[in-house]
Amino acid sequence: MKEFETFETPTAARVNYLNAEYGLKSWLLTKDHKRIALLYLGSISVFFFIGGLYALFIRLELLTPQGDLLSSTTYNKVFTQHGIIMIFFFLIPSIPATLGNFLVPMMIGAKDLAFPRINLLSWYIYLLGGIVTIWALLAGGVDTGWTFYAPYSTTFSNSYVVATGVGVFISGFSSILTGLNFIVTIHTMRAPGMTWFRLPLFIWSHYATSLIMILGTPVIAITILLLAFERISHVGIFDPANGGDPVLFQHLFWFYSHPAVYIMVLPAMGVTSELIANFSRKNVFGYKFVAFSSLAIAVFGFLVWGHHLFVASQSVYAGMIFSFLSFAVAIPSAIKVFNWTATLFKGSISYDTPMLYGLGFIGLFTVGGMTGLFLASLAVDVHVSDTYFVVAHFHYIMVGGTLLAYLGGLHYWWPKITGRMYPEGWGRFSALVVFVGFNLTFLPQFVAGYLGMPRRYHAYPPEFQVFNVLSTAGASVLGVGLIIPFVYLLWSMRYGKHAEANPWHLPGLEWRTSSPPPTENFFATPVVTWEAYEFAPPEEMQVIGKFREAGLEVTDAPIGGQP
Amino acid sequence: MSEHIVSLRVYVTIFLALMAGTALTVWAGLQDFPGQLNVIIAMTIAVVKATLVVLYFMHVRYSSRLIWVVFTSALFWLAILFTFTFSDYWTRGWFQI
Amino acid sequence: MAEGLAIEHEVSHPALQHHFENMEQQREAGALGMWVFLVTEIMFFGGMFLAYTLYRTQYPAAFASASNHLDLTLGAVNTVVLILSSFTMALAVYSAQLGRRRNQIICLLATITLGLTFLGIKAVEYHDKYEDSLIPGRLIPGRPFNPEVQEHGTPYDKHKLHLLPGATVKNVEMFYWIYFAMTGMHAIHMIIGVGLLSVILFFAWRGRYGPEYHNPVEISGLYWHFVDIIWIFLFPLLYLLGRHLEHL
Amino acid sequence: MQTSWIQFAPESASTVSGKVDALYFYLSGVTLFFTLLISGVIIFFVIKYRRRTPFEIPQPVAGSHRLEALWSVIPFLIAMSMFVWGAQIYFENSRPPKNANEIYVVGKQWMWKIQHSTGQREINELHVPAGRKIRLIMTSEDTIHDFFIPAFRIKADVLPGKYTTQWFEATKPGTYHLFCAEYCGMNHSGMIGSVVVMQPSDFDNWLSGNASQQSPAVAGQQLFQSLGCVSCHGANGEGGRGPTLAGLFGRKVFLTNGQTLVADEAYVRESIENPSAKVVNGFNPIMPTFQGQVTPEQLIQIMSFIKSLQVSGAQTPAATAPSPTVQAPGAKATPQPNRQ
Ligand code: HEA
Ligand code: HEA
Ligand code: HEC
Ligand code: CUA
Ligand SMILES: [Cu+2]
Repeated sequence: MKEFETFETPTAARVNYLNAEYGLKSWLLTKDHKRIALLYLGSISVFFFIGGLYALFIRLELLTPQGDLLSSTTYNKVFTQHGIIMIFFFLIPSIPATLGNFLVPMMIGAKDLAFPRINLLSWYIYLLGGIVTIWALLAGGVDTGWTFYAPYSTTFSNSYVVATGVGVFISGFSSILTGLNFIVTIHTMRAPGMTWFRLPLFIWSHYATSLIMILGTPVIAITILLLAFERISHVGIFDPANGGDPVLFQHLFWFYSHPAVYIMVLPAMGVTSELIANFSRKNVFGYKFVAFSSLAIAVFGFLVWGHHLFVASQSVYAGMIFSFLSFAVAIPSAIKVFNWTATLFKGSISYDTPMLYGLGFIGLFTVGGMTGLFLASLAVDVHVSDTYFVVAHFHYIMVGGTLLAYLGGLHYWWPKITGRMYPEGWGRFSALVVFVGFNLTFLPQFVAGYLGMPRRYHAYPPEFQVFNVLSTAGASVLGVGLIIPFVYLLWSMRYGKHAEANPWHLPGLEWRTSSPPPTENFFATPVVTWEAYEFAPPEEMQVIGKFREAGLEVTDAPIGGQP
Repeated sequence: MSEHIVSLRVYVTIFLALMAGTALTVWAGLQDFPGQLNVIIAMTIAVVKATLVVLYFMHVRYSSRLIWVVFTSALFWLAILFTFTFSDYWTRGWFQI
Repeated sequence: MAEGLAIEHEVSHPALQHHFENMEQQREAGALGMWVFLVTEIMFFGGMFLAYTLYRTQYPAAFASASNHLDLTLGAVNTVVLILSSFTMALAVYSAQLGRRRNQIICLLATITLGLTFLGIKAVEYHDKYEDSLIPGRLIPGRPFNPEVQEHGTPYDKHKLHLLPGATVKNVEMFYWIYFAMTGMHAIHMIIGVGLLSVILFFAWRGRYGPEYHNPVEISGLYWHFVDIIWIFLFPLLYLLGRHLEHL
Repeated sequence: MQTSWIQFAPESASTVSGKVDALYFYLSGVTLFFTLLISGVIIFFVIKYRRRTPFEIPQPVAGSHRLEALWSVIPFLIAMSMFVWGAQIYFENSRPPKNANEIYVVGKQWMWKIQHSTGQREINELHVPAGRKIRLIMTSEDTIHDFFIPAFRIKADVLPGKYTTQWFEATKPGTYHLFCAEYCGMNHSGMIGSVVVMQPSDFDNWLSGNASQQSPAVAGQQLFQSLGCVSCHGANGEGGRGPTLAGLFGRKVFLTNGQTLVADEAYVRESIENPSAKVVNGFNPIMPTFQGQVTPEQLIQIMSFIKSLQVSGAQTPAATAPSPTVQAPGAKATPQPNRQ
């Protein structure tokens, strides 16, 4: 090649997936993975705002040591619902169901996912689960913590545990179906020439994520079902009164929920690989190591769940095994971080918004991951377990890591998805605000946690107030930083500058079709003859005219548009 | 299409083997074997029966390697679930063995 | 537009969906999809098998006592019924592969009938447990778990629970909880399977499946065999283990 | 407890807290190092290799197995150092010292009920002497709680239906926080209290000043009478129709099914609530179950009474050792109606 071959629709017939059909029905009955991705994007954003609203109440309540804003019952419901919505209805589906859904077929050169109807079904299942959960929240809410520990949830809680459980149970199936679809698609639908080692790393990480989805999610499904029945029938297998062991619930719960944290972070790592490589125009350093580390995380991630049970009366020996394996599973993450850093070496690094988010991810994930090591270290976890140290750890990974990568990915593929550019200046500004606000919110919580402030506390001793004031202040900044992109992204859908087919001038398959792509993704089945992240040599890249010859619309603007 | 068609003879043989297995397991269940042997016998027969179904009725014997990998991965993960959970219970003194 | 272009579709089968390149790809995707789904099913039941194993090891006497109260004959008959249905299912796929429509319909009908027989027998068993107040907890209004316990030495009464030494009623209740969870979940899968096969039957009757295209029959068959396999494990675990202690 | 906001660790008031802090600061150091290293390198690269002209394409850089090995092995070794260090402290602490004073803790929504072996009861307060080893034996009446003393760097879940333990040796007199660190419902954040560490002499004064209460062992003795345990186990646990209970804790017990175990809180609790589950070799399973008749607190008292029993010289070893001379009419010999 040496200049990007494209598989675009001829300019004359510019029908894309957005204007191919009109009307509500054409959306609600669509089998196009791109439209389903947008359906997910819309619904997930709604849940994110609900979850964010709860976060707002948490932070307001914790501004003062006394529990004065909300009653303790309300507060317990608020953090529970914050956790449940954010985890099950926002973060788990976030990247896979939106960006993954949109891009997996495009990146491998397929027309759609293997089972388009199942894909649509998964969205309806997600919606049903969400509606049941929202109904439970409106009817009176749930106060068990997102972890649903027995016997509190089965016997002592007076809230809508069963309804919420059913909602989470249902939504689990949407996750299973998404994973199933990805695995089959990646195995059977790759375009000619798209070998495994030519796949973008985004695909590798989604493949690994899908493995976890199909192997782990069924276990949480049955666990929550047993829990619900236990609550209904007033006896069961987690109930000490019958000789049951409440810790068995914790084992089953974390068998899924620890791997689930990798469901949340692996896709974000995939996005980061794309961002780092493409915005420094470099092949990813150690491609195979990064690819296989995703699989390693997926497999070894299943061996460490007991690190959530260090103080839960698990045996000392099991604790040591799980601690050891938790340290071991950190190594593939370390490999990724170092390879991303090395990818920047001698690159041509742009400062576009997606790249800022990508770099932010690396930094914050490092902090979040390294503090995970504190928790994996037995003696320290005994002290900090169930304190704000844990809260800070997981927000660093889930918000600082995944949420940032999600935003980065959204900006990066926004031109492809909508055919419009977002305003670059606002983008960079809000990325900065988010970064600062985020650190201000959660850095103090590490200190508060080590000083002993327990989590899930509605009121707390006054000596912890300093940290909470900082945290609340940070959360406000963070909230503003998140509302800005929400506003300008919506704005750009209508008023943004039209995007070219390949606004960033990148080699990936998704950039070799029009923006927005046609329903069939490519005008013809692409034949892949290049490696992943294979950029054209500089001489050819500089000849803008060649792009024009290739049928691309090329403006004379510098890459990435202008602020 | 590169599809293997299992012969009728094989199906009938497997069916008869499954029936024999069922009879055997009922008989063995009523005998008083020493120690945990009853459990071991029952589970061995069940595993053999299940394997026959998987290999022949479900055609795994004639399927691609990918199907093998997919199926064994399920067993592998099940093994993870069991081994690691029991590693806790064992060392917590639940089972005195 | 560059050179690496269109790979033309073969003369395509009417059942070929637009996003697949050819029938082979479609078949492969379908089979792989079902297998991946069965993996999730294995993990789903795995959680319950784990709970069973854990508590059986912990409370062997109670589990044996409770298990002995189940009806071995009905359980064994059901095992035979289900294996037979798996056999007819295999034959249904076989007939589809050979394009024998009549045989295919007969086999599917037999499979569905056997499936329903299984569910019927299961219902009888459930009813017996209801009669003996063995439904755990307060699930059934007016019939909480409250079995009559048989005294040592009194004449055998099949409606009473006979506790082996070391067994407590509480732990027996745990067994029944697991029993209903596992068999209930299995029965739900059977019901889904019967529904699935009815749809297949309808299309088979319409003559949709032949040597060229029988993906759906094959896939539903995989599901049906899987449900059979679960029962192959449930039967000895729930009905047989500890049965020999009864004679002591 | 004075706090300024530059403080990074809570007060260090037990023998383990210094060790945990040392590990914590090591971990913090490593974290700081890697965070600064990575962000430093990133910032350096981002500035040095910033895009200068819109269409420049850098040369691809080949991967390096040597580098990959380097940045897998070094983090692995560092991680192992963290593992070994943390596991070592944990493992040491998991084995309670033999000579510890025992204090009983019962958690319930939303309070801590504490009883000393001398009988003093406290609610949401725990008085302990400095310099003496204390072992907490904990259970819950309802859901799961968690007994957390930040200044001692210890915490353990408190579960219904079983006993968990943890131990500490306080070093510094003072008043420290006690938190419930497992979410337990409405007033979880109110399930707090304080731990008062006193000089041993002050503590002894405090104890005698509050000595009016009945010790758990005495209360246990009364329960032993009133529940009728005496009829089989004898007034002082010397045995009879049931085995001797004196010196039971820590003793090896032989069961009819051929297993052996060492008697601990969990076993004794099971023996009382579900006696026929584990039958002592040489005895009939005649002991009735007391499940539902004794509260977790009373169980603790009975245990404390059993612990207080002295082993008298003339013990019948037959009661606990499998002896072929004793004709053991075990469970298997009991005639049962046959079903077929
Ligand atoms: C996306 C989510 C996510 C991710 C990816 C992780 C990743 C990790 N987590 Fe985290 N965790 C959570 C989400 C997540 N966690 C949540 C939600 C909870 C609380 C649940 C609850 O109770 O509500 C939790 C709780 C939690 C606990 C239990 C704490 C407690 O309750 O007592 C532990 C204990 O071991 C732990 C450990 C780890 C480890 C070792 C990793 C590792 O995978 C991290 C690996 C990454 C790195 C190590 C950084 C990169 C490496 C380098 C920069 C090189 C240098 C490396 C070395 C020197 C080794 N986590
Ligand atoms: C994906 C996961 C995710 C995300 C994104 C977040 C985001 C945030 N979380 Fe969350 N959190 C969890 C997962 C997550 N959290 C989990 C699992 C728990 C544990 C629950 C449990 O213990 O059971 C938890 C618990 C938790 C606690 C501890 C509560 C306690 O233990 O008592 C706190 C306290 O500060 C907190 C704060 C925040 C903040 C400030 C954000 C911010 O990042 C949020 C920022 C987002 C916004 C601010 C959205 C913008 C919207 C608005 C500002 C609202 C305006 C609305 C309209 C205009 C309609 N979270
Ligand atoms: C009817 C007689 C009887 C009564 C009443 C009785 N026990 Fe027992 N107990 C036994 C017998 C017999 C055994 C040995 C067989 C067994 O383990 O079940 C036993 C065993 C025990 C053991 C285990 C001892 C060991 O050596 O392992 C403990 C502990 C115990 N009993 C405590 C109690 C307590 C406490 C009470 C009262 C609340 C009580 N028992 C009432 C007869 C009785
Ligand atoms: Cu008790 Cu929280
Ligand atoms: Cu984890």
